[in-house]
Amino acid sequence: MTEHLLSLALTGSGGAGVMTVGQILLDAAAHAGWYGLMRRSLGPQIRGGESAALMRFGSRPILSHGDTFDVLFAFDWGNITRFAAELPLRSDSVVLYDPDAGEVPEVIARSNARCVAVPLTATVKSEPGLRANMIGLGLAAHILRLTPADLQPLLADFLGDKGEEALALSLRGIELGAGLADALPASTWPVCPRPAKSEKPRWSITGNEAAGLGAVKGGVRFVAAYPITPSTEILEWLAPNLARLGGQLVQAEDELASINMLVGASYGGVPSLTATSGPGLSLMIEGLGMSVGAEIPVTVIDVQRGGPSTGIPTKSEQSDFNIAVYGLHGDAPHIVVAATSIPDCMPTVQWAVSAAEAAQCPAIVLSDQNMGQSRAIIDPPAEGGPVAARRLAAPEDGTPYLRYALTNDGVSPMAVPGIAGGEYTADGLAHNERGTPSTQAADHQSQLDKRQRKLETLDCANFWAELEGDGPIAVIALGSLTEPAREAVRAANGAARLIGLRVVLPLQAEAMAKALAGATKVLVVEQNHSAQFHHFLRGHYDLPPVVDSLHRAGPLPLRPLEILAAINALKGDA
Amino acid sequence: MTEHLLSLALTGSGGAGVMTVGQILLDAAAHAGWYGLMRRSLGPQIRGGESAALMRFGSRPILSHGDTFDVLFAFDWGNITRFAAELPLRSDSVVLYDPDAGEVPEVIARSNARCVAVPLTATVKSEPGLRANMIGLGLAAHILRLTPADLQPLLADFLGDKGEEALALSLRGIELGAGLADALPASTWPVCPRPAKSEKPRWSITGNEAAGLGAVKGGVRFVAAYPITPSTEILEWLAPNLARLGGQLVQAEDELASINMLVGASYGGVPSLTATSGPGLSLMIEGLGMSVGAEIPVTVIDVQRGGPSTGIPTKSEQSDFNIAVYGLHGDAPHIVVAATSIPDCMPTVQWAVSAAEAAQCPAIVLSDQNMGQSRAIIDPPAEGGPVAARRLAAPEDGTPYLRYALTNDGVSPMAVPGIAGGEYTADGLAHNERGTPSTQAADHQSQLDKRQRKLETLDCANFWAELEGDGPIAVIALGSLTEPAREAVRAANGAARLIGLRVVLPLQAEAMAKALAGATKVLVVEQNHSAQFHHFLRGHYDLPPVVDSLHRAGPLPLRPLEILAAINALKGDA
Amino acid sequence: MNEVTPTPELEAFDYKSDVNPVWCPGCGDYAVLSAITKALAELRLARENVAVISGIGCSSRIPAYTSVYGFHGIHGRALPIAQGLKLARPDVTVLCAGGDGDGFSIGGNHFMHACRRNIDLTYIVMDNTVYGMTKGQASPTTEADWRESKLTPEGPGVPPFQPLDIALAAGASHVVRAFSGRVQMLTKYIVEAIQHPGFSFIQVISPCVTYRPEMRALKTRVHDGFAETSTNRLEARRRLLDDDGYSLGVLFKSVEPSYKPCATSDEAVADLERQFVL
Amino acid sequence: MNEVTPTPELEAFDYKSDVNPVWCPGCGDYAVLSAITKALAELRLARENVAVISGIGCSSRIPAYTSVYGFHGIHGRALPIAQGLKLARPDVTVLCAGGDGDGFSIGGNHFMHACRRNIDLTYIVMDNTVYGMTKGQASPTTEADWRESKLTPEGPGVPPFQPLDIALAAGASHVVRAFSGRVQMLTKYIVEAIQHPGFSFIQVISPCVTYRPEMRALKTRVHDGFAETSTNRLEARRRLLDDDGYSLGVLFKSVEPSYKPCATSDEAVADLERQFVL
Ligand SMILES: Cc1ncc(C[n+]2csc(CCOP(=O)(O)OP(=O)(O)O)c2C)c(N)n1
Ligand SMILES: Cc1ncc(C[n+]2csc(CCOP(=O)(O)OP(=O)(O)O)c2C)c(N)n1
Ligand code: SF4
Ligand code: SF4
Ligand SMILES: [Mg+2]
Ligand SMILES: [Mg+2]
Repeated sequence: MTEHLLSLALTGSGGAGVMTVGQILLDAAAHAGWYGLMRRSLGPQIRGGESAALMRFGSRPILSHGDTFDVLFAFDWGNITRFAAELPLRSDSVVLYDPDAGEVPEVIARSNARCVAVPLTATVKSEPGLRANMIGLGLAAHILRLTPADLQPLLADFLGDKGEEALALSLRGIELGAGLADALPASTWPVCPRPAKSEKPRWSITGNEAAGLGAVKGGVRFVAAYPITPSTEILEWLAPNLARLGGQLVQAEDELASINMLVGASYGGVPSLTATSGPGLSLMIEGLGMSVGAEIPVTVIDVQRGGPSTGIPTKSEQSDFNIAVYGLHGDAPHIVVAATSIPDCMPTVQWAVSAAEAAQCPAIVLSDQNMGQSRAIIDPPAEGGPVAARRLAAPEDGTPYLRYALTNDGVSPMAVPGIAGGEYTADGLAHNERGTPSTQAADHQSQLDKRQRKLETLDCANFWAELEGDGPIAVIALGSLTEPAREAVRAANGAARLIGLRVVLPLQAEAMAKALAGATKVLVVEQNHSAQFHHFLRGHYDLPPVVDSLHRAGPLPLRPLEILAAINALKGDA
Repeated sequence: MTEHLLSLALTGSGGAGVMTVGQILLDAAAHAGWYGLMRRSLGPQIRGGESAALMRFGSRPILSHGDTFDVLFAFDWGNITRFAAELPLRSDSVVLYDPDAGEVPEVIARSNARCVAVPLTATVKSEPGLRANMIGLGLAAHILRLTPADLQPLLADFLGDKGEEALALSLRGIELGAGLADALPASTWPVCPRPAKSEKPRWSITGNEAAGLGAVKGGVRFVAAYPITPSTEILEWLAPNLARLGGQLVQAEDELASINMLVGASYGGVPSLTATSGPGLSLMIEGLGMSVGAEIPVTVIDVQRGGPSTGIPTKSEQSDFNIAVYGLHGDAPHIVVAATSIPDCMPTVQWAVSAAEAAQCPAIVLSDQNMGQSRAIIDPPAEGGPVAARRLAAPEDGTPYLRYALTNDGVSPMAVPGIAGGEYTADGLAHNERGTPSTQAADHQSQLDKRQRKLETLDCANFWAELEGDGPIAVIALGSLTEPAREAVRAANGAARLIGLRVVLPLQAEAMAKALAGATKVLVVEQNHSAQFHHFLRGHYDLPPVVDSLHRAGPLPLRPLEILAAINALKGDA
Repeated sequence: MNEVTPTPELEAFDYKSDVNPVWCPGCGDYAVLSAITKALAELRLARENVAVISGIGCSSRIPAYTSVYGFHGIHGRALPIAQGLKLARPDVTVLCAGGDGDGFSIGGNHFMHACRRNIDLTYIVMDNTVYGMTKGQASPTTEADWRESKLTPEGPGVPPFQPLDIALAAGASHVVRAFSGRVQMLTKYIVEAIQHPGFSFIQVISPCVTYRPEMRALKTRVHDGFAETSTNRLEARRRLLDDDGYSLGVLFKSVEPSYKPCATSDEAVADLERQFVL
Repeated sequence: MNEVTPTPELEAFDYKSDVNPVWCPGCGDYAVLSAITKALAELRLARENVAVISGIGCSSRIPAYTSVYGFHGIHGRALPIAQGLKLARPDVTVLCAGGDGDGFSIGGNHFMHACRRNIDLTYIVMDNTVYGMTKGQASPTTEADWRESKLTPEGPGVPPFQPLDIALAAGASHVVRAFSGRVQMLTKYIVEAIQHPGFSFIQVISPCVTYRPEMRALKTRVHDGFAETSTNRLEARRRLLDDDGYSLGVLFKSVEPSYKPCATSDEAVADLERQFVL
């Protein structure tokens, strides 16, 4: 990718504080006019342990990680082998390292990147009270042409009530770090002109925070939840923020309880949502099925992590696609959407909530660790809804209320407690229009038809996918791979087009056909081992004759250049 | 279908005892040399309530229900509208009814079948102590040319310790019933020559019993279970029979407990199994995922019922296909097989258990209410395995034992408690060969590859499908629809071939390609609303260009003539 | 219970729906249905402001037989549904009902945690010491040596679950045992339970005439052992030590803090966005 | 516990694996690991005949740190796995271990039913009154007003779960409270628990130094309140009425019938087929 961007990886073992450095750097860069992105990669320890802040900056919005890092700044080499695969370098990358932390290890050295020693430990020891991370911050800031003056205003916030002295020591560290940078030849640094400051306000937000914001924008006022990595931050954001809106979050005893509490609250008329990850979603399957059968809207955000089973809780993957789409027993039509980027988590969750409300069924939102726990500097995203509000019943005297009335668009107006004349019993048993259990084929069939119909008539407008370009090779990317795929499509210079699918279910046959018109080949891009999305597309869509699949299990993200290579390989194909 | 068979439906409301009549008739017919099949259709009441015994007899093995009933014998008309759709009649069918129970209702009369009044109530009243069902039995037996002498030996068994007088009264009733039959013109009865008596012993068995037998044949000695309709009879058969083999069944507090108890027992080296239905399977999803990740074999039989959610517990459907195939979170390769008929439940479960043991992963067996709760007279089925036993580890001194060793065929020899030197910790977290948790991409990838590989190398030989014929239209039928599809294929006179798919996962690419060689069109046959199997086949197999789908939600079974009609329609297609 | 909307014209009968129960003739649950409708009539609750939530089982069929709002949920999850509803809609009077299998076997965890949360709702368990709906297996309250189920031919082999004891240990604030054969008494208990501001638990011994026909005889075994009510949890637990399982009455009642979600205010969504602005 | 295979040469150290714990420095769980390995050494159990089963959480990581058979299962399901193993393999000594969230929140139902079944295994809960692994949320044993979790900024608002009380009410036959800071004592309790023929439950107060740093101070609060052991369940429950939550000791112990599956015999599969022959 030729665009003018800068990528930087900071690594260090527990206590080195690289996450703080990354965080301050991102903020400072943002104030200076940069867009940016920061992903965390953590070791298995509960506290401390090795970690990496994987960052990318640019003068235009940055929504995807690049291919390689321009700069790797290793505070030390603790357990670097665990990370090395996540730190691709080029021969013209720069590796900054502390000679006191040992030689550059083979896993890094073999990239042939230029290795530059910076005397971090020596500098720490040069004056009492200094901390390596502040020195590192001053040094790292230089890469972005940021000065101690850019960092200073942010320090107070980060140090909290640690006092004047701590602040002074930190500033001193930063200055010393900046000095170390100045001492290196200018050729050490990638070219990196400072962007113009933004006029419009920008946001600093994680995918998980954006998802929480989308929830309340969609009208969610009830959340029941059980914590699970990497989704917990959605819940932790929602708890106090829901309270500010007069809503509430209850911590449930498990996911069985949380999904069923949602159903109860939503039956009461209050839009309800929870967030979880694979293992939790597994436990919610039966409750989601009830939400389909009894037609009670609920929204579940699945921030995907490595699977199967407990898998890799702290690392990203897109392998819950199958369970989200096909996981419910019986014929159970529902909504599945995939957020395409960190900021997109907001409109996508918002849309999902209102789509669930409109269609009176569950919506599952697929996010992943890679989006959820990464922070980006963004322009405030556009809203993602609402599709429509929940259609409430206005029962009339004399005519008995039919909760599951067979309507043209499949949506049966719903009564909620408090509406006189609307008293009915919601049921997950097959039932007739009134809701009374029925084992008759005709009742079963007509209700199945109706539940299918309301999804077929759901208007997904332009929200169904991110489209770009019109080349003959259609790159169909899933969720968070949309932005890397966009970079690849742009780099393919007209050979490809992008379809970043947001609405997985209901199927978008017409829109897809239109988006594929003229395409002769397809490349399906997804982050899992068994090409789940690819098989889904084959099974449900009419695709051009040549279909290739680019898929890999997590945690190594599929990168733009890999996608571009696959596009080029397809181009070469007869 | 032109073959010489006889189909009979007995209906009556609670207390009429039609199930007993059906049961005795099936037994008597079997002793007389008939093969036969009896399905029950019950009303929603917990006890009593209307019911129908849906029977079919033939001189060759009968494994599928036909298209229509030759004879409907209505003991009364209680709630007949609830059943009418399940009782297709022809204009040359015969309806026997009791005039004292009221006129023939419109839902029945509109078939234009010949309606013949038989004075059931009047006969009951003719002598003290008579019961209608015994009179009905005597009458119904006549349809099969069975005499009171054929019935008598079975009566004692059914009456149990009700005493001499009851027996005498029953016999008297049967004789009066036979007399009623004799009084009708011979033209009332379908042509039905008595078959020759069988020389080899035959079995009377339900699909659920056959499944239980298959389990113990597969080596299962531990079952943990939670009752759920329509699978409970498997468990009820297993409880005493496992005890006879030195095995055991434990009733768990719920399905979460039962699946996890299986994993514990199987970790201990004892082949383990449970039976459930859709809602229970939903709750087992997380445990099944662990069984994939930690590589502990377990088998789950899903006797499918109407879905979604609680659905129709007492009626059949094949709508758990998706959850069985795709329901686990993460990339979770496992085994899914579908039994093709009542007797096939035995070898299929047996095979599944041993395939799970061989591949150290979960196997899900798809059965359905239609097979599980129906009784058939069959030739003892051939065995279905074993594929191979579980490969146990023989750790050597000095070399550390690698539980998840990367082997060529993907199967890592497994240690179980008691094997010295094999001590390891099973884990659902991503792990290295030894089993130690790892977040590294390379470990994750190699273990995912390995788990996929062991399924790819699993030898399914001829067990993968039931094949018949070589016509240009390939009818791919799912599970219990194999036998109706076979009837249709035979009736299509060379236009079609049958592929009754037994092994759904792992995929059978080669075998399927061979079975499809020369076929130009495909008809996919399944009993659910959203054509789940059809989409699966499209997504995972290269099918001929023309693919048609014949699917319908339960409870009305897809019948041979419907399948034949779909074959003919495809034949007509350009 | 919340504010009473007076609807003087409704009789118990008006709280019954026209749906025919699937229950066997003689099933104890008919009487429970009666008592619920009588209690609602006595409290003059508007039908639209009451919801009955259940799980799956014979007993769990009860919502559809009332004319108030109802939810026939999934097996074992009645309490989470009921709690979600009550938290989201504190203005609605919420009753939760089901069986001993639903509540103490598959639903046992929710039972404990609902007792702890003490949310204002009334939980009625129709305890027939069996799984009726699935045709007669042992439930947690079944005797260890009951041999009538094919699933456990030698008996379940586990001592019966003690619902009142667990409820008290888990923190329930209103704990009652009743008998479906005494409808008046049951009605009174349901009224009191609805009025109690917190989680009320009523174990109703309700015979399954089909799979536990011997339960018909219980009408002579039940007695007013809990005629007096403790307001002290420890004292109530002491009294349980001498219980034969057939003492009827309000064993314990105490007004205790109920789970309340975070304090709420009334900002707009736009206010929340500010935290993200650089 | 089953037959003891004498393996005189093993020390506690030999029951530790070479896997590095992910635990924070100072975590109470290190001491529990020590105590388990010491107990195994004291009992001279052959490594291949012992299995440690857990769920998910910091504490649940413990199996891999031992050198016996282990199973790091899924969250909340340690007890079903352990019970399945023990039923299928009565010859194996089964220990089950995990956290307060794993055991009392998501796993609460299995806890109650395992107590009832009284299968011969030892269940050690490392109670740190918090969810450590997910970075500090309230667990069932957390105080109602603990405000350190963002998930429940006003505190969980629910009175703490009482593990010993529930264990007794549910029928556990050997009930202990210990403190990770007293390794000797804990070792002794684990030895006794393994020797007890039935379900033994040990609540180990085990500080989470990261999310509940104030727990470090508990070493001065714990006391020998349960120094004497009741063999009478009612008496034990009475004693719990005065418990401050920090009494240590074997509160209750009684040899009671353990769940046994159906009586078994030794027929061949072919014998079973006869029932189907016409
Ligand atoms: C997840 C799940 N597992 C099992 C069942 C089957 N099932 C339906 S009702 C029931 C037990 C009912 O017993 P109880 O709650 O005591 O109610 P009763 O019928 O005795 O009133 C069971 C096991 C189910 N519907 N869902
Ligand atoms: C089904 C499921 N839900 C949630 C989680 C996330 N999770 C992992 S450990 C844990 C709680 C751990 O608390 P506890 O059992 O007390 O153990 P501790 O870490 O405190 O030792 C949770 C909620 C999970 N792994 N699986
Ligand atoms: S089976 Fe028992 S509980 Fe169910 S309706 Fe009949 S009598 Fe009542
Ligand atoms: S977070 Fe707490 S419980 Fe977990 S390892 Fe650290 S100190 Fe121990
Ligand atoms: Mg019951
Ligand atoms: Mg804990």
